[in-house]
Amino acid sequence: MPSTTVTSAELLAVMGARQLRDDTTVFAGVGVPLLAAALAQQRHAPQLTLVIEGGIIGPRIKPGRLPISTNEMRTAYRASMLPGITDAFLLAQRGFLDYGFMGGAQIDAFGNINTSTLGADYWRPRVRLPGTGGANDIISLCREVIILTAHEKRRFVPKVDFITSPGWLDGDGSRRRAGLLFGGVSRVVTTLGILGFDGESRRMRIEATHPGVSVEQIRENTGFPLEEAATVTVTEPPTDDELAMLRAFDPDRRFLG
Amino acid sequence: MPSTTVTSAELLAVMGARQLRDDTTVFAGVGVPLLAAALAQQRHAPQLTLVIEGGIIGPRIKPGRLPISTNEMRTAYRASMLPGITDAFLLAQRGFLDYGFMGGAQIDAFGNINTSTLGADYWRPRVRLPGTGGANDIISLCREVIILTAHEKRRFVPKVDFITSPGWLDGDGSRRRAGLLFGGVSRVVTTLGILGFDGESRRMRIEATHPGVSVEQIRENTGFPLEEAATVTVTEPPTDDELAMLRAFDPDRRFLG
Amino acid sequence: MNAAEYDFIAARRRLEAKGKSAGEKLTSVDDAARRVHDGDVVAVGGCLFSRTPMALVREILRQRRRRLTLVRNLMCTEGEFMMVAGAAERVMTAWMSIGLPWGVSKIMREFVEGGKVAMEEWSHLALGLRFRAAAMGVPFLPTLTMLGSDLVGVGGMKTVQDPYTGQTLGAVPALFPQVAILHVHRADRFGNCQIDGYPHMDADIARAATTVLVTAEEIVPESVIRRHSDRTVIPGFVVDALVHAPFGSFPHECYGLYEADYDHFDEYVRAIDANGSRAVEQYLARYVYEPPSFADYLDLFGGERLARQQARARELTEA
Amino acid sequence: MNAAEYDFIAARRRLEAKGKSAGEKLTSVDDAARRVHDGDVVAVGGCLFSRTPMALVREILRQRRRRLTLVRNLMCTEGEFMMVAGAAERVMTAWMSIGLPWGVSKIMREFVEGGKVAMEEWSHLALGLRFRAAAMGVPFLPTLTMLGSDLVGVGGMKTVQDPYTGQTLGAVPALFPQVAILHVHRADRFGNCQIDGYPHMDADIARAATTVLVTAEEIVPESVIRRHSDRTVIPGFVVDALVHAPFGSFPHECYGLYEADYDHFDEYVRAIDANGSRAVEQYLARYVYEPPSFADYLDLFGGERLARQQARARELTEA
Repeated sequence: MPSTTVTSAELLAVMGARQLRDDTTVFAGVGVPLLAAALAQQRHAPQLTLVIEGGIIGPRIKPGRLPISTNEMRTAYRASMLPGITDAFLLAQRGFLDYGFMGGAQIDAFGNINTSTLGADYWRPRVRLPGTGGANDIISLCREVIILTAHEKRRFVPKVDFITSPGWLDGDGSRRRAGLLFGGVSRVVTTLGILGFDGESRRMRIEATHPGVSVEQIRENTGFPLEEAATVTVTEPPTDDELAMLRAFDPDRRFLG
Repeated sequence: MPSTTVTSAELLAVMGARQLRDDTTVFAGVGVPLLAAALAQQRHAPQLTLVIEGGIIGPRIKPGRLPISTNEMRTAYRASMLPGITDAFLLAQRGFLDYGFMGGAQIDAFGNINTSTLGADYWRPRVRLPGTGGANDIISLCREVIILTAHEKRRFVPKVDFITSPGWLDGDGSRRRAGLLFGGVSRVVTTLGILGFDGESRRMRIEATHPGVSVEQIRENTGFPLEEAATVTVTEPPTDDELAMLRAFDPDRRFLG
Repeated sequence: MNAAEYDFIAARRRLEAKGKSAGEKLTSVDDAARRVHDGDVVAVGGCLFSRTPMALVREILRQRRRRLTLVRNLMCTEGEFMMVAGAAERVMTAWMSIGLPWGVSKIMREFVEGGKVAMEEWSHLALGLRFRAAAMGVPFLPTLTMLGSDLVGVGGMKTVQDPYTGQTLGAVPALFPQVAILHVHRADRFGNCQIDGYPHMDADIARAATTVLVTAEEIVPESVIRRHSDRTVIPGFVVDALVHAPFGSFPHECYGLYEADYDHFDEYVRAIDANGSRAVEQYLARYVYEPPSFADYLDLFGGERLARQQARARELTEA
Repeated sequence: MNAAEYDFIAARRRLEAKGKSAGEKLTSVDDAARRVHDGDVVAVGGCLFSRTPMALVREILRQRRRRLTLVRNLMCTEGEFMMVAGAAERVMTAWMSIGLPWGVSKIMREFVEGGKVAMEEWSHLALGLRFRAAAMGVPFLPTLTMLGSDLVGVGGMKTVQDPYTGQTLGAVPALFPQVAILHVHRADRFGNCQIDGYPHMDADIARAATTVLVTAEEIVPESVIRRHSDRTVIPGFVVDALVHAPFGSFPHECYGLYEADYDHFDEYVRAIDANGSRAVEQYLARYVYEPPSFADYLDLFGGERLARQQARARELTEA
């Protein structure tokens, strides 16, 4: 396909990849986060180490055999170490994981995420979602968490029905007061722009827009009011280079749409 | 050598081996305890598993290459598993280790053992001994501990200078009150006989004498008063069978004297 | 949360009272499965569609167990089977479905939303620490995860104060299951087990449970285990019953040996999309209740399919 | 006990502030050892005379480090060297000497009884749990060991109440060393390390420390590590410096490669029996300060001796 048409997944992967620095480690979920991490590694962060919650360290992507789950041979392809699930998370608890890189479901103004239940009663939910998996642990234990998600009003709700994975909870010092001594959500990379959080109130705010997107468009697609950072920048569009590298990982367009 | 002359080490190994039942596990120290466990396994407990604190499970004895330490290839010879030190002890904490089998140094009337320091000041001891190694853990965590030791007055003291490895502490419920919820010292097999502990007071007492040894002799060689069990039996002398099997493990008589 | 789950003293007494033989463990899968009783908490080894002890799951279903609590860090089709068969009244997990391409489990939704099965959710690490605490023989482990989230209220996790720094941490309670069911790559007949690739949580689960049932792809001579003793992850004296079960995880995967059969998942999910849990009932009749032996079960997939999945595994691990 | 030892928050901040590169780690042994500073708490890998990082110990002595706290579960000759050289002011261990045939360490007795070195004794498991707590990033771990003994007062172990059962357990404090020095069987140039045989406590020690220095018998291509990724026990991003050091543990052993040189221990102890710590001073001059490189050091033993010890290792592990 011509690089001029960029899918939502491609946009998220490219913008996400740019967030990662070299000489770091990233705890990445399968799908777009893993593709974004792999792109960063190939493009500008050759000494980045990928860690996957299946207990997999330093895997490679085998084009055409993209991982479907966090626990399978495709995910462990040419890995450098397979410590096991519990010990992989314990590396994060110790402080060895710089970035947590995950997709979102229902997210609120403080970056709290719900992947458990919709409705008032947890034990008799209106909708039962799959659950946290490792999301709660990644957001609790990594030095910094970046969320990649499509920007839709139904996803960006004022308050999640259930806090599966704690962002900044109620803002201010509430996360630390809850005993979460480290980390937190630093950015939410969406299909419309890049959101961050105010240093004090920890409320979500607009930090950048993607080319051709206005802050109004972002607000219209968000279920709660959004402040703006002192300066709202415009992101550089994905380059042909970035798209070519990314697409080489997923020739069947399983995840890139 | 003719089986008629039996060394102290041989007597301890044979009498110790007889304490172990089949279908169990034993946490054994190197030297006489390990030889005793190996003898039990060959003679009457084929489904006994030896565990050594170096993190070694199910090793075999290579005649002429007896282990010198708990952490070397001789000790791991043909082992079935090498879980590591911490995890081997954790198996004991979980309850997988039936017997602890160890040598003694300075031992008192409640089966407390000192292998740390002689003298009043721990930090400036009159004599600094090597230390606990795993003895404290074995005596704290195994279901039942059996001590094998030469019977000398200087070893059997009324109160140890320093409790390195807790037996019954001050007797009665003191061990449990200290938080040691499981196990305890069940027997002290010596070169003169077999000692046990009163079910209530937990004071050491005479339960059996070796052939040709009198209870008086045992008392003369013990630094504190000893009660007698309701019935004091006389042990069966080591059989030619037992001695032959035992001596086959140690042709150079490194540990059998 | 049931207090028996973290009663480390009772759990230890059960082990103390138990034989720990270095002897023969080999038996049949139905004899092994008979050690599972109605109402048991059953911990399932592997993770999602990796090293699932399918031969044992199948036999537990055939023996019509009831009121089980199923515990697994990530639950897959085995959980759906247990729900539809009426074997499980409660599941404890961090996540349940098959995987991204197959969407949210409709079976989980039907049974949990309908109140027929209680789904107790813990974070992935917290569940791993519940097994590890039990494997270590302690009633809890301190942690920095799961705090502040609504999951705390679901499982009832408490906190503990560090006696050194005074800091408050999460205290994940131990979980001592009655039974562990595991599938491994190889074992000798005495139950010394070795696993290739990612270990998942199997080693902790084996130490946490009172009764340990294992199926193995291969039964090897004792000498093979002793020659590579540093690959052994479960000692024989921990294992109660061992069953030889090649492809014992199929259609789920076994690292290095066969890849999960995604096509089979496609068919399975298509049928559920069309007929809901009725489709699973039909699936159970065909794959669980009708084939008398596991070999008969494998015949339903056919040698060609099995060989294809083996080839796909080699492509990914013989790199 | 120094509060910095178990300050898990500060220890984590140190890791957060540190690069975690997947890149090149290979360097020289003297460059590696320069990362050790006077007054550091140094954790030593291996156990007793097994996989002792002798090449690094030797270099630390050559660089005349001072006021070190040496931590090792069972201490051997390396501890005696550090005491006599004046490098260590404190040792933390469960046991110190060479082994049964060589009796109680006269060097330990001289330096500890004389008050020149403080010997802080912990039980073997407690010390293992101090490393594991640190490796897990928590300030303590609950345990049932060491309670009731006089060792509690020596190290200052506190207790903790289980929030679920109310039971009081021992609380072993975490130990976060500044530096870990380890010797392993093989690593790729990025620091991904593999160990054969018994793992000792090296994996926990590597995660507990802020700076990790590793010597390896063999530096292998990355592909070797990735082909057997389930054998890797320390990930490259944890390692700060890697040194290629064949026989890097000699005269101590390395599983499967060479047996400890008991004859050398005999000579060494005979000399101490005759001349006390003077004998160790002479030993250090001959084996540590005079030979400029580790290769020169190995030449003092000679190829024949090294080959003999290799053969003895094969006899015990190629069974």
